[in-house]
Amino acid sequence: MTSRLNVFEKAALGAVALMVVAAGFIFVFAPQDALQGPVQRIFYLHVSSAIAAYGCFAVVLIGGIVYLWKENPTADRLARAGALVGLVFTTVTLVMGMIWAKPIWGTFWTWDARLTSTLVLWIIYAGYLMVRRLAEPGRQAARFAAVVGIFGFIDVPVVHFSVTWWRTVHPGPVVINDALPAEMLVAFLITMACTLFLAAVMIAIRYRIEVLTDQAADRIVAAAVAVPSKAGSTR
Amino acid sequence: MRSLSIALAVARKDLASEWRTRELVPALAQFVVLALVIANFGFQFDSRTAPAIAPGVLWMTLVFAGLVAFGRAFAAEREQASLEAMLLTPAAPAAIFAGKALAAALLLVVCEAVLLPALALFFNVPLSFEVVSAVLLATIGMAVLGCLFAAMVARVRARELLLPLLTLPLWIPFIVIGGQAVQVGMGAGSGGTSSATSLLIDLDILFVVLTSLVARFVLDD
Amino acid sequence: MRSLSIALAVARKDLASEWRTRELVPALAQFVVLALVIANFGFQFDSRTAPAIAPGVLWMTLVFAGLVAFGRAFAAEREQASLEAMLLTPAAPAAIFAGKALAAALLLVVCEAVLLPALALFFNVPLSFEVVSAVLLATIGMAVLGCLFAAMVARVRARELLLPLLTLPLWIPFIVIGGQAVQVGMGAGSGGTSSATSLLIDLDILFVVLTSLVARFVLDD
Amino acid sequence: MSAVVASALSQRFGIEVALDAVDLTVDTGEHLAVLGENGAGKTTLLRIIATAARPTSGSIAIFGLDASSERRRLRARIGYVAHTPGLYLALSAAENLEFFCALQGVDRGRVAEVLDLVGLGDVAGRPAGKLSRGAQQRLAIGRAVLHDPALLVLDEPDASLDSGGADLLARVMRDRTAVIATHDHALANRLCPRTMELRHGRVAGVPTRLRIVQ
Amino acid sequence: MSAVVASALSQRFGIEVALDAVDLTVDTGEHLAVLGENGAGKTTLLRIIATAARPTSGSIAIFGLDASSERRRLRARIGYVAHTPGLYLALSAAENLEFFCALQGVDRGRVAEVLDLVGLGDVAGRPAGKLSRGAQQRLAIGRAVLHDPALLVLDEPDASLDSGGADLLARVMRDRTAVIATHDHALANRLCPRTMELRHGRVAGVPTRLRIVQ
Ligand code: HEM
Ligand SMILES: Nc1ncnc2c1ncn2[C@@H]1O[C@H](COP(=O)(O)OP(=O)(O)OP(=O)(O)O)[C@@H](O)[C@H]1O
Ligand SMILES: Nc1ncnc2c1ncn2[C@@H]1O[C@H](COP(=O)(O)OP(=O)(O)OP(=O)(O)O)[C@@H](O)[C@H]1O
Ligand SMILES: [Mg+2]
Ligand SMILES: [Mg+2]
Repeated sequence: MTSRLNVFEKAALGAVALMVVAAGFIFVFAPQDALQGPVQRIFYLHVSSAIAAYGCFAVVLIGGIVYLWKENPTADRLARAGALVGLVFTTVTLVMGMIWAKPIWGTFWTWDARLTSTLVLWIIYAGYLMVRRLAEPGRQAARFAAVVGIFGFIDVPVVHFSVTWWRTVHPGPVVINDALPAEMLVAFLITMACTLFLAAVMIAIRYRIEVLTDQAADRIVAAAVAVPSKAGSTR
Repeated sequence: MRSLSIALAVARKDLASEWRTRELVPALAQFVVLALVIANFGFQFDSRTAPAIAPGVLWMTLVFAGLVAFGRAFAAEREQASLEAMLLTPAAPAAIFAGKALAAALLLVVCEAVLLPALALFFNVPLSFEVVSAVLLATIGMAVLGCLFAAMVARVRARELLLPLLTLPLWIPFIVIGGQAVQVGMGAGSGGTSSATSLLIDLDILFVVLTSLVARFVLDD
Repeated sequence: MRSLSIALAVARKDLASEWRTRELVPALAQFVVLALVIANFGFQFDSRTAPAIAPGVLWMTLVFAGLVAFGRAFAAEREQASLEAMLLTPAAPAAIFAGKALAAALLLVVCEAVLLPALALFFNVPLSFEVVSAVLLATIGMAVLGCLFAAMVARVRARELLLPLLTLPLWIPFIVIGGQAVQVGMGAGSGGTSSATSLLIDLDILFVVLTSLVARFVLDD
Repeated sequence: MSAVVASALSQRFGIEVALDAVDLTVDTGEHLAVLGENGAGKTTLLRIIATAARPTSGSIAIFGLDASSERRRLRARIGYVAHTPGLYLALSAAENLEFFCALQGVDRGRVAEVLDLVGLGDVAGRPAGKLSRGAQQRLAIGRAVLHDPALLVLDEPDASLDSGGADLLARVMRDRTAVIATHDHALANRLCPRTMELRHGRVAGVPTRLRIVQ
Repeated sequence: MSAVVASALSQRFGIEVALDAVDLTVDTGEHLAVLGENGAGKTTLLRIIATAARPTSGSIAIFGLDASSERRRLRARIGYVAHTPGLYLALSAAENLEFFCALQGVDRGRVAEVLDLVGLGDVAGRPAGKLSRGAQQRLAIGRAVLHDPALLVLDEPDASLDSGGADLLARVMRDRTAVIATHDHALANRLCPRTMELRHGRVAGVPTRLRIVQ
């Protein structure tokens, strides 16, 4: 039965299983936060998906640079996949953060440097996908998108360091500063590992979809070309 | 050398075309004044809130005027399909790009030359050297970025909407830092402007270098 | 009857052209959110000043989005010289004009459908029936005026700049009255909104009638 | 009744005189070719006949109606093809025609018919912006005959048309009055029994007004 | 040495195949006319030769240089006239050429010479937007020969040119390699010893690749 699954399906199943494991750590293993109560459990996925998004956008950056340099369509497809998946994870971070913000800060949104820069990050990569769609498919779309991806990545360090560069409502680094209790740290690291794996699998699947789409276009063309030529040969 | 003379020729051509129409400078000026008028009606405005509101009005006006100016930078080209003719010469795309950015930046400076005094007059805020230099420094970076994306969207569909979408996020650093400098210069906010100024210069250098590296991918294909 | 069906055909054609790009609504939404982000950076903004600043941001954004939308309304036409082909039919210019204004107004309403909730969310101001109705009423008048001048400037040079020039002065009544209504609706300012609302309705009627009377002079020559 | 009666048409652009006291009569059903060098004033004359421009001075009547006061009624009876096709590039060929059906008050059923007539049946669904230059020209010609006009005004309609173009033009001009501008004398002679040459804004071979006055 | 050597050029737009495995050799100094129906792929082929577009697949070398990697060097040696003149309408005819002198690195003295060559000496100071369609076409041709290119790529250059147009084209093509697309067979035969016909993106009369494989 498993033999009928291809490698992508197996990986997807594995990723889902791992996320279930992570959920176990988040909701069972990790201790309840004394001050914030259960809502603090948002933390694990909130931060993990932010880091996964950074990773995806790094793929977009590197894919873009490689494409501009070598004109390698693989690099471009990877970048395409990375942007979409990264946007999904940015959305998760934003939504989780807003859900968290309502009980803690009493509002869904405030113009804090971290929040604003994350919102801008979302907009930049939504713009990236839009350029892809509006530009002439192929070389032009790939080049324009690569340029947007290179400039857009500037916002990633801004998001990350925003809490140290500006005075923010949003909490500063806790993981790096060893401010987490050991059990929370373990739960966080496991969630992060699982999320990163999930992101990698999503990129791989998306990449596969891009390959198949490109091939399908080729095949349609081949069919369209073959028919009149055969007709011609009987002439 | 050759690149420089090409850039100058492109800028001269753009400015000459604009000059022929004769409507640009007065129109930009009136655009700015009208934006101030709208701001005046839209905001609850008095001498106490002026220093808090004036910088915001300054930057919002500049941003929207900039979008119009940079959108126009490639408008004549795309409408007449002359962009292609220009690119089908041995001239370096980066040089062509620099020329267009230069012309657009000059237009924006003209816009600022109207906006700043008008702002000082209408909102009764002081106009210091810091304010002017912050605005001019921000203009450089905004111009190269704006032109880069204007060149890009000139060749895709739905361009009027895509331009702000791509440009505004990357203008934000200039607006934030320039805005701080202006607020301080106008007597609101706190902190020195010298750090803001040097940060603006750093940003300008970063974006000019990055843009000149990628310009050829946007203009040549 | 015939005029109505022509107006609808024109509006449908415009919206279909827009729809082909498939990205119009998301692009508008992002534009609006970006404008809010920029406003936030430009203004010294906190919970105390929010009700004073939010209406101004609302109107500045709406005005600039409107200028973009109305500029676009005749963009496809002028770039492809198809305006003339459309005018060289027996269709009444006023009907053609109404169709284009309708399409542009719908786009602006889409824009508002994003802007108002976003404003309420990001700036934490209440969103009452008065605010929404004031904005929608202002849209009608702004749309007919915006399209009238967009049609005019589509046929002259330097149109991107001329459009704001002609349009903004006549939009001012809507901005002033609508602004008042919104400020009251958001809890700042004083006075009732009902008088503002009826004034907006009067203005709408005035400008719709005036515009339909002069449309043929602008579109036909 | 004559289809077009123009007298002393002049058109000035600033100090440039593009058309100088041109008199012209075209009978109903007649085909007239306007020839002339580049800049002779052909486009200027045709735009006036198509009611797309007004002459600086002079008068013109089409089907007995004054062209400057009865523009709207006349436009239902005139089809015009300009130098540029003037299409909606994002809309498909069929959608372009459907839109003009609505403007002309013509039934949409006519679209398929016209697409076949101009040979675009195969690419009816393709965006006009992706058609080749010649296909765009065919579409513009199709639009001009959509409402079955009695008078066709064609400004270099042969531009970019392939070898089937002459037949297409003959087909659309049949049973209609037509004024066409072209540089192709062979085509002009084939399509039009009568030709007329403009030279520097004047009808060649006709004495200028100045000389008449003298 | 051959001026243009292209092999198996294909161009796709989405699933539309505009050019299908076209092989082409043009000798130095040769004049080649590309004929074909509307939509046959002439413009697509010429744009690739002019380095204005890249083929989806296939390779092309011009003067022995690879057209995709040596574009910039090649562009100094190619002159291209497209379907649309692509002029700066606010600038005068002379200013248009002067600007392209700067881009090409050519001395400005050449402008007057070229304006005379294309017969625009009289209207050199008039804004390009106010020239007649034929005059704009002449200006575009002038721009294409400004830098004395060794290869001319002309896409329907006869569009809107008057009867003096054929001579003008013969003049600018003399001593150069030239590839021109046109629908005017008489003109093609007059200007070009060799013609080639495209049909649905393939060279007419040459077996398709598929058949060769079979
Ligand atoms: C819409 C609202 C929010 C957004 C957009 C947001 C965004 C982010 C992002 C992007 C990160 C990753 C930073 C990095 O490591 O580079 C992060 C981390 C974090 N967020 Fe939020 N957040 C939001 C709301 C909140 C709220 C309400 C809280 C709780 C009070 C919170 C607590 C944290 C914590 C504790 C971290 C981990 C910091 C670290 O150790 O690095 N966030 N947030
Ligand atoms: N950008 C594009 N997108 C999709 N299809 C295109 C595009 N450009 C051209 N085509 C298609 O490619 C084919 C060849 O077009 P091309 O313009 O090369 O023809 P052509 O021989 O120059 O015709 P004409 O004589 O009408 O100018 C046509 O079917 C056309 O519809
Ligand atoms: N808008 C304008 N402003 C100024 N001069 C113009 C304008 N339009 C045309 N002209 C001038 O009027 C004259 C006649 O132009 P017209 O376009 O009618 O010529 P044409 O016979 O159609 O030429 P072609 O064969 O090149 O199309 C030309 O000298 C031209 O420069
Ligand atoms: Mg003409
Ligand atoms: Mg062609």
